Amino acid sequence: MADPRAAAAREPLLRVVNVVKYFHAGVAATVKAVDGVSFEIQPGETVGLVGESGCGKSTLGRLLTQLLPATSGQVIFDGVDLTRLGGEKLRQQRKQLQMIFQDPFASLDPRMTIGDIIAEPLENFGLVTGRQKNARVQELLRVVGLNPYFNNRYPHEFSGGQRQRIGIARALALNPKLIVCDEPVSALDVSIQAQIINLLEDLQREFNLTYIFIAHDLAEPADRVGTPPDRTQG
Amino acid sequence: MATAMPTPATIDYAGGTLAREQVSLWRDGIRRLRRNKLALGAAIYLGFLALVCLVSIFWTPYKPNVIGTCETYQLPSAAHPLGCDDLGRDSLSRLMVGSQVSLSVGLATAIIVLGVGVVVGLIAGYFRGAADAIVSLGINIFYGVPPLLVAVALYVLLGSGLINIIIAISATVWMDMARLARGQALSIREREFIEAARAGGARWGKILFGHILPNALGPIIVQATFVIPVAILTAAFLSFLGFGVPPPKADWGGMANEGLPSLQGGFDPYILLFPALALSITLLAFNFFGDGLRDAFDPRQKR
Amino acid sequence: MANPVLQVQDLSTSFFTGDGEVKAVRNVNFNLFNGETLGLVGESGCGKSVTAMSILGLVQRPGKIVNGKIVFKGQDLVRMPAEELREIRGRDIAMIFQDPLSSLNPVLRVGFQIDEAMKAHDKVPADQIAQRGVDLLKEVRVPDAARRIKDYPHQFSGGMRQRAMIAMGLSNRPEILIADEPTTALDVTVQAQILELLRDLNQEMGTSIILITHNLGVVAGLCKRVIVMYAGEIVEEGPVDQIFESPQHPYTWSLLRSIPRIDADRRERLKSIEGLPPDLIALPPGCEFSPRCPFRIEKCFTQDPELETVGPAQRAACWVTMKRAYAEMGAADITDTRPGAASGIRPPKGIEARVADRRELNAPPLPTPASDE
Amino acid sequence: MLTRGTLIYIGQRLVLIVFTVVVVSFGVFAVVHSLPGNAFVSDRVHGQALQILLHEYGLDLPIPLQYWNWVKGIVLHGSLGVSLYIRGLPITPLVLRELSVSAMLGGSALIVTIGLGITFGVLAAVRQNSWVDYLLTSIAVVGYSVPSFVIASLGILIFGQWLNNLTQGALYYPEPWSGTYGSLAELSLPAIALGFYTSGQITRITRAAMLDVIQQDYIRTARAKGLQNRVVVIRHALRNALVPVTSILGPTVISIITGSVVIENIFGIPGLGKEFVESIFQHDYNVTVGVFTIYAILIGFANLAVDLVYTVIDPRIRY
Repeated sequence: MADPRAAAAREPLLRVVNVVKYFHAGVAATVKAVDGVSFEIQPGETVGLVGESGCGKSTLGRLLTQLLPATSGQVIFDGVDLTRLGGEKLRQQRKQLQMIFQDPFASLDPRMTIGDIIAEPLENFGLVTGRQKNARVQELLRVVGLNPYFNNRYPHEFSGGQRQRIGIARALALNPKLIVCDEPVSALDVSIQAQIINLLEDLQREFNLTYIFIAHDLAEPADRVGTPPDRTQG
Repeated sequence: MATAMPTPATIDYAGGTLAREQVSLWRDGIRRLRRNKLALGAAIYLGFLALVCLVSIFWTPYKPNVIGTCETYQLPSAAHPLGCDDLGRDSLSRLMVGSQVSLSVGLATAIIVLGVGVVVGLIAGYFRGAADAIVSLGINIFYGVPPLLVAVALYVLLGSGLINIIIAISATVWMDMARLARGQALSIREREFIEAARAGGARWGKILFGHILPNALGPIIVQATFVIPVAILTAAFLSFLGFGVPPPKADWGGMANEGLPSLQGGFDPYILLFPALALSITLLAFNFFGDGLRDAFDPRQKR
Repeated sequence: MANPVLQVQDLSTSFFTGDGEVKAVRNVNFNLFNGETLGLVGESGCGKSVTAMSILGLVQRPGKIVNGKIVFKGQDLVRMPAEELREIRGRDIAMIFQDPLSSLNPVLRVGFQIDEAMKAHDKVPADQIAQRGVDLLKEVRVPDAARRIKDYPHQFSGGMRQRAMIAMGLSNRPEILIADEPTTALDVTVQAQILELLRDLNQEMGTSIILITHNLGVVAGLCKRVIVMYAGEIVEEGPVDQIFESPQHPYTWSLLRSIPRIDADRRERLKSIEGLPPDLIALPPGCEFSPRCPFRIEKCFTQDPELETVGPAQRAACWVTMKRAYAEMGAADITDTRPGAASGIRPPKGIEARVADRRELNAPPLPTPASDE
Repeated sequence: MLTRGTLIYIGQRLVLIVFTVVVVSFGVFAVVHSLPGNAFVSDRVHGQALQILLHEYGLDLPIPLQYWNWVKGIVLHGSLGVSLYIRGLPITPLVLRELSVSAMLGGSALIVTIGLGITFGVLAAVRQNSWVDYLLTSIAVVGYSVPSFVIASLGILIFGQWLNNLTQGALYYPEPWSGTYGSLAELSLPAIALGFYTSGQITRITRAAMLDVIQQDYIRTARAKGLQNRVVVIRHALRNALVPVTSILGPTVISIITGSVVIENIFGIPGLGKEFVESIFQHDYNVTVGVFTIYAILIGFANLAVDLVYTVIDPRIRY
């Protein structure tokens, strides 16, 4: 890992090398959820991970963000191998690496206002205080197309599509480089899906984001699919 | 950090207004609780009982522990509305004082169990592994013996006295709370918003007490309201068997115990009846209130 | 298309909740013809499932059919005694549900649940029930049926469970099969298999099928005729080809546009229907779609349009209709007949879809299409 | 259906039961033997004579060693030791006889509890929000609110005094227990007083579980198949509702054991519970430990039985 900054602009933002995840089921059985996946992502790119449900792609998304520890393999993000980090160092890396979750109903803490939800990552890293927080939250709400004065409302007051926008705002709060989108629209009605996909596309242009897009809709192998988001949806 | 983020021009506020305008979950629950007449009645009774308890500390119609205040086995009369017991003490006064024991045992046990059970359970459920193994083993061992017997053994070991009774009872009822908190932590930790919090860089203390506890609070509070009657009941059982607060201090279970021989011997049944009634109504009130609370805050209740 | 096997007339079903009367289905009329596959399409909460439940008399409290007739073989199912209706359920009209995992009883064996459907009615002789159970599982292409029939539902995969549900539904050779989102909970590849199975069964057995779905793409593969529902009402109905080729209600048009297409130019934005369906307790006056409609005119806010014939066997409930919208707003006619082709069509400049809501209606109305003087 | 997995599970549970019994018995052993005062205090034995007595019963040894001797006695001779109150009386036959009395009472109470509880729960759920529901749920709340000694006392008052002439003593008997085990007159009142408390809880759980199950999709499927309502309720709904009900059978057993301590004392039934209280008052600690140990074993096996019942009711549960 000799000075990754020196490498050319073609240095991938994320390099996944032979990542393996086994789950233990029962006494002797193991389930190979992810078995030796490798791929690379360049900055600004969108990569789709496509496969049927149960093929381990959601697990893979959690391995990339290190929400689950990998059994073996490397996840090299911006030149740093995340699988070797733990505790505080890994936590610091999360600033750059965010995630949008599949279920807009389950991924927002029902006991928190959406302002607190969106500001939580900022507060975890001590990046905002008091009035600053409010301003930043309102800005983020505006960015994802929600009324900025909704910041004191609770998640259950919003529709599925609106909730997913809140999840996106939370992921954007830390100005990350890479966002892993875990089936961000599969829980939404077809008519709403397009709204969210379009928003994600706009944000990508706006903030130079890199996306990993996890989807189940195209029956393609889950290796390396350079599929844009609007193609992975159906 | 407040770098200017230009708003994408094409997006108007999506969905415009809220999907549904709604009061918060808590206020909604309180509204439902208010509509529950039984729970409301129970709450009023409990308030009255608390008042009686407070008054009895300073004033009772007769001295509750003085023998020979009136005739033994005197039936209810104007001077002694609830009659007198086998030692000629005024039953009403003793009944009033007896509320102190029941209420303090119930509340103190609930508080101890809340503190110990919730923390132990949350930690076991969130960290799993060794912490969980130890806590679960402890829970299983305590579930392996009848609680009343444990309380008796502890009572005998610690000696009589209100505090010792509370400790003995707490030791026998903490497991339900710990198991509930553990189960809540186990299931809530798998919910996506916990993953989202971790992805957002939250530390474990924040996840445990900032996310998991608030979401588990509903069932925990409901469980706590059920700890109170169970504790009162256990205390009454202990007293009834002769392991209560030391005489002459009055408590309902002990009073019922004193009344049993007179009942079986064919004497004044009121000696037993009134403390039994007071105990039953109080337990009923706590249970109705607890049931009402659970119904009101049950997330599956939709209205 | 001779005679209707089922006639739904003026059906209205409401749910009486603490907040008010939720008018889930309002004045729905349609016929199901012998051997037909009919699609019932709409967003979640548009009343399509409640319509199906009403047909079988399965609407539970606080829901209630408040008006209408459902005529099956000359009898009105709405007014039929409960016991007679029970006899019809599962024997003459069967239903399969969205989530095959939660729709099968987890503690009973799959075979038992299939057999039970036959035992409840006298259509299949008792001594043939066991054998027919196995045959049915084979018919819906569950491999190793004789062994799998003894399994419990949790031992089946999602697709297999739905096949078992279908076998259960078909066990008494019903005349009508109502399939409520039969593929929504399944993976795409499995979806296709299930749809194919339904199509074959329809052709082989002549069972009439009502297919309920929120996905117009699913309808295209299976149905000849489609009914589009919005906010509890039918907004458009007609032959599938025609609806796909020239949808007349703006809602249908919007639905079609929002189907993503694999062959579409990727640089093109997906079309979405902005806004949310209306609150069924407090419906907007006039056309229920008007708050979200890009082509609305002032009349739409005050008067509710009726279904009117807009083409051969095609009817739509709209004051504007797409034909007029295009003609008067200068848009080209729709020519591409492939499913989802309509998504390529943009509304004329100046009437780009905007979000609106009842609460915003006090504000000056949106720029309405110039016309309609 | 004893699969290999189930046998392994049973094995694990047996190990856990043994572990629990050892921990519990040692804990209680240590507690009671370190109590101030000992079994011979009431006999006013002091000084030299007391030392001799203590030595004779091995009570002068360190507690772990005493415990070890006690365990050896069980393993080698099946002996729980001797009574310190009636000096030298072997405990084992005594507590076994008392266990059979308690088991009879507890078993009858269990039948009362489960029978009443499930019937009431199902009826209340099926008639949700009707007067039947309100009546049955109210009875249930009364059931788990009113202490069993109150119910028992009321029973004595009503059947033993007010109605005694009318019922000719049926449902009530004057103390002491006659020893004719299983006589309906002797058993019914204590069993009802004992079972009523837990039946309230079972009613509540059954009702809640039924209401929950009735909402499930598979109930809709069952109705859509055209099954008769009775079949839907019993075969499809109750069968599933029994899963959560089973989960409180363990606590129910414990609750009945606890209650029996009180009930046996009121009715003068010579069971384990009465023995336990007497042994405490008499400082007869070997008996106290023995009763605890038997209860721990009993509860361990009751919980194991409940877990095995699960696999019968719910095929998804496999060990």
